[in-house]
Amino acid sequence: MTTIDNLMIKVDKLNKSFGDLHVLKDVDLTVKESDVVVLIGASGSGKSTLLRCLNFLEMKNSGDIIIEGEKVEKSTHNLNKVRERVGMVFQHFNLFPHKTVLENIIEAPVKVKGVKKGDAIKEGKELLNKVGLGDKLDVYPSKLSGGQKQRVAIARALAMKPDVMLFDEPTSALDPELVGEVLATMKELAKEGMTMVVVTHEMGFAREVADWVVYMNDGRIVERGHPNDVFDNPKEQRTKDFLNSIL
Amino acid sequence: MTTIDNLMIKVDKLNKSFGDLHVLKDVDLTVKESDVVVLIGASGSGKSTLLRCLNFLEMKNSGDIIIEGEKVEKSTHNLNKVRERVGMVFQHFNLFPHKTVLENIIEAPVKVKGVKKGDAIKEGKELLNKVGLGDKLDVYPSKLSGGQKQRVAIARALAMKPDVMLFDEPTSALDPELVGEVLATMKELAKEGMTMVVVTHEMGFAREVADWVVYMNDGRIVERGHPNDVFDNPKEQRTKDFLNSIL
Amino acid sequence: MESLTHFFNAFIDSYPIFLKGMWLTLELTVVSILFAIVIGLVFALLKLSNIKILEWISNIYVYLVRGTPLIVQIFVLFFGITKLIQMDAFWAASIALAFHNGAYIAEIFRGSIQSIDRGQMEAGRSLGMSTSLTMRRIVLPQAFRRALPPLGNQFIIGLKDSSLAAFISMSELFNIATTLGSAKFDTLTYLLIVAVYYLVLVLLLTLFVNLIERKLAASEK
Amino acid sequence: MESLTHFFNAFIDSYPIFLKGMWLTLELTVVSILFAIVIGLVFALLKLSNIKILEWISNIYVYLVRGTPLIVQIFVLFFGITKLIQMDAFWAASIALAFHNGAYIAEIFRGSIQSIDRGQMEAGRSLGMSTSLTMRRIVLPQAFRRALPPLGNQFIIGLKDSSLAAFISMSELFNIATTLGSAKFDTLTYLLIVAVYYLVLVLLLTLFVNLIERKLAASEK
Amino acid sequence: ACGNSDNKADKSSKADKKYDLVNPGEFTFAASGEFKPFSYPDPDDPTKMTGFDIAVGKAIAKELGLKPHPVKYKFGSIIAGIESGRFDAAVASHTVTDDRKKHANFSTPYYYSGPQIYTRPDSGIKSAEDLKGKEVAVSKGSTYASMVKKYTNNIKTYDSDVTALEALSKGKHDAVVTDFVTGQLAIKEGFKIKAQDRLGSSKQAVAVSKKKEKLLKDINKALKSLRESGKLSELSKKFIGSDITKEQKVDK
Ligand SMILES: Nc1ncnc2c1ncn2[C@@H]1O[C@H](COP(=O)(O)OP(=O)(O)OP(=O)(O)O)[C@@H](O)[C@H]1O
Ligand SMILES: Nc1ncnc2c1ncn2[C@@H]1O[C@H](COP(=O)(O)OP(=O)(O)OP(=O)(O)O)[C@@H](O)[C@H]1O
Ligand SMILES: [Mg+2]
Ligand SMILES: [Mg+2]
Repeated sequence: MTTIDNLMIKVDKLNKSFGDLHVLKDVDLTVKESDVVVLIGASGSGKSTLLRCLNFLEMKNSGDIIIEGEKVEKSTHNLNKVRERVGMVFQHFNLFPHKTVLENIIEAPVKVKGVKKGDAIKEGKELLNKVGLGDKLDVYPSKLSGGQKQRVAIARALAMKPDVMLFDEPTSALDPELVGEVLATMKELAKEGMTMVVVTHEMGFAREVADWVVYMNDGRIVERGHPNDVFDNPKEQRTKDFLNSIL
Repeated sequence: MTTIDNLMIKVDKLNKSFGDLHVLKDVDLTVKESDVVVLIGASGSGKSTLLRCLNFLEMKNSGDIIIEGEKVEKSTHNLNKVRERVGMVFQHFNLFPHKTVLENIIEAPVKVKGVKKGDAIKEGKELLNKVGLGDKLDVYPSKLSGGQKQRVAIARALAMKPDVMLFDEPTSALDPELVGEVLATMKELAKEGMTMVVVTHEMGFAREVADWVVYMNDGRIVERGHPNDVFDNPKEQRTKDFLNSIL
Repeated sequence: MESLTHFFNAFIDSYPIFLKGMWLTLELTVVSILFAIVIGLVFALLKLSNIKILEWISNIYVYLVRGTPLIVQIFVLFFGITKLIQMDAFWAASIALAFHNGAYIAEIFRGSIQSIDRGQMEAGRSLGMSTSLTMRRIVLPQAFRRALPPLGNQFIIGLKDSSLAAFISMSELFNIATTLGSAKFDTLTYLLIVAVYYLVLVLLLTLFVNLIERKLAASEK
Repeated sequence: MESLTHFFNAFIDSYPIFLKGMWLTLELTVVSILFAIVIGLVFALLKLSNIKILEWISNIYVYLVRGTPLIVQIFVLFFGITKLIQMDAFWAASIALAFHNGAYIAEIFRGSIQSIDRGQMEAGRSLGMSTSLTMRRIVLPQAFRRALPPLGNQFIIGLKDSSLAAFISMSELFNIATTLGSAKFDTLTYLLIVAVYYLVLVLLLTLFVNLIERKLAASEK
Repeated sequence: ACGNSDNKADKSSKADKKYDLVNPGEFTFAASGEFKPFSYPDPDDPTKMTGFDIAVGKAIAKELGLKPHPVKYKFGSIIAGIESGRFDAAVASHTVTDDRKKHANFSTPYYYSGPQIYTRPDSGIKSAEDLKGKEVAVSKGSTYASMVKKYTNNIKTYDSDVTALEALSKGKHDAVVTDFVTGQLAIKEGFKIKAQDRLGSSKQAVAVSKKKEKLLKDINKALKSLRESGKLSELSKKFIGSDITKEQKVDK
């Protein structure tokens, strides 16, 4: 399914517990360069936790996480550096409310990467144009619609030039009429060859864009495959039940 | 449509404003004894305000409200006495959280009507049996499900032996699986001949139980009639549009 | 080490005297807080009365109390009121503390009454209960429970503030500390001793308030 | 009527002295509150550090300060600590007030930092920012704005509490009132005069805080 | 602006009637309780006061045939308290001054003393002249403030002389002016301070409300008999260690 040299992320027997609660159980996952992987599963099945482990916002209990060929460990790596390469977009946007749209975008490049402010502004403007918000530079987030906020959040993550992007239900806090604009931005990104891991309930998006669909249940990966295979011919009964419940 | 002697409520050219906002506009309404009137209409059309005026929780600006033949005015009537005859059930139950279920029920009969505590308890227990909660006497509201709470609220209103009951979206704060039990209680009540004015979006209930359906739009009563007439052959375009939007 | 022995000896020698002072401190605190609760409730209801003039009275009271230092209030009451009405220091101090804490408690009650869902008042009224009956039977009991944590906090503040009664010659804890201190020409030791008394009292009060809160919470759920 | 004339005459005669006292009151207040903000921030961060021993230090500090009356703290600092370090009354009073207010401000900051959505910290970290950079650039600026109303309140309390510096001989407003009062055998009049000064200062401070709040609110939306 | 109401008079005894007492049958007198050894809290019961002033007040009460009732009150406001009728008299080490005479009557002196300059041992201040521009602490409402004002404007005020002396010993201020008896006692108790020049002598007397002339007369009678019986000297020796009840020459 993959050749070793264009591996972006490899997860091996990953386990994660919160106290007594065993949330991720021997999870294996492989993401190649330019892959779009969609993660589906019931609430509480561990999708967010998996994404957060990939971004080291949560620390695994055991197993390996290999990013671009490097086995990343807390003891040997500066995790801040790793996070620079792994962008994340959250369900609730998490824009910085005390900064304008442009300030949101240039904050990390300037403060973390040391990009010159002028350069960061130039790149920031380009990114905002790309997500269709070139006219909102100096506006505060509170003035934006949910869909606009999420597009700014995507631009903010892109400003760090990450190699992978993680999306945790990026459209599920949005009013239905605003979902489309965010999905369009994400499709665009996929087309440009960005490697993406996306947790979403938007099955249309998954069918159209995903290279792989991964179904999680109770902390385990139960089924994985091409979207049409998983959606139309699920092998596992649990997958069938889940798909019936949401479609 | 009504003979004068069994009139329960008559509303005549009722107007109500909140500041500049004209919420009820020349509303006329007639409710006979044992009628079940269902009030429908879009959000903000003034349904709740109309009910609250009938119970004098809001004071009309002009027009007449005639309850059981008496024209009720703030200046000439003790409104507390009038409210004893007009029970009300709220969307959010509004049970008294610091009192047990039984205490909720006997509070008003004992403190307002001066019923002996022993008698009030006896009647309270009967009412709770009737709404199917005879085993919850000494439980605090926080331990009840939404459906149980609403049934207690109905029993509480009934404990004052009102002549009319007003219901303001009694099921719209409930999880779908709990709606049935409350509607069943209300149907029971209708069958026993209670006069009822009900704001609800439960069209099944309206069809089955209502004697009259009244459609409100923007503070006016636009259409009224028997449920089958209104639902299947609405005369007004606005009624049609509204029914399409919710069915 | 030596000074530690000195501290403990002084502590043990002085404890009968300090216990008397503690008793007075507690009397002052309890009396003034009880009055303050009544005062606070009255002014909270005035403020919520929807009658302009009563709201104003309440606002002015709160502003006067919150706008001047407690020590000024105590002195004014002691030197002022007692000029007209013969009143001993205990009552001057208690009343000053009561009016002071009352203003803060009024704000606590106002907040907690306003935090009770409007639906509670409406439910009561829809059953034919009068506004005042609903207030008494439905709203206030709930508001009171909600006010308990900040009230407990205010109680602790009241306990500590009672130390200012020392300056109008009440022999409560702090006064005992300074007078013993100057009698023995060793103020620091007695200040540290009295600090221990206050810390213990505050700790006990905190535990007590927590206990009541837990009891109330348990009784309801 | 007569006594009103008396009050106004006394007010006018004494204003140059009171203005000096007011200046000292303001100096004490501003210096102590500035220090208190720094102290409060440090202890709030200690408390939130997730390092047990630092949390403990912060808890003990807050408990000691909240568990003893301010006047005891002032006296202890004046007669005690400053035995080792030579410190004049101004600094003893300022530092006592700073540590006292600092404990309350620490709780204000702790609350406001915790009230900032966790997602803010996560968003910063997911961009490769370190915890401390995210704290400094993202969380604290928001927490600070949210802390402003209670900080303003604490500022007013600090202003009033500075009156207790009178007892360690600082010639601030309250000391001037009692000194003049006993020199002129008319304590009440001068207490009422000083009450007016405090009321005006508190009023001005309240308006000032409201102004800043409104400015900040406007700049963001 | 006001005075004490007379509404208690009808219930009181004959003696009360002629004195118009605050509390019937009692000689209510004020003292600061913050001025060791003249008045300070009784170590056994700090809610009560003891000291020379208190003992003298009690002895006067006995001579008058009344029950003694000492009241602790802020020194700075005692004269005002007498004027407004809170107590019948003050036995509180009040130095007789013209200013105070405007607000209260004074008895014959019951002791003689005088203010003295106290400094830390290493101080260069010796005499009143040396106080120029220095920071001097005194107790609130005392006569010392106006005395020191001639030399310096930098005056700090405390509620208690002892507190002022303690602050001095701990490095605060340049000097304290207080009664030499109090100062000497503080030195004996171990305060690291040194006595410098005396600032003259003063007479201390009982202050009585201007409305109570009969009472003043009888207090003077009582003091006379206490003086003559040697009781006053005896109390002085007991509380102060020497007899300060007789007028003495002071080396200015
Ligand atoms: N910080 C935490 N502490 C304790 N338990 C947690 C924590 N985060 C998540 N959990 C628990 O771990 C389990 C998996 O949560 P997770 O958020 O990964 O699920 P999910 O698949 O993303 O669900 P959803 O679709 O609701 O977002 C849940 O039972 C959740 O309650
Ligand atoms: N107390 C009030 N003060 C001001 N405006 C009010 C008040 N109560 C209701 N309104 C306004 O009156 C209008 C009618 O409100 P009402 O609650 O009666 O509508 P409704 O038909 O019950 O709507 P919904 O289905 O949302 O409950 C709305 O615009 C509402 O905002
Ligand atoms: Mg999730
Ligand atoms: Mg409504």
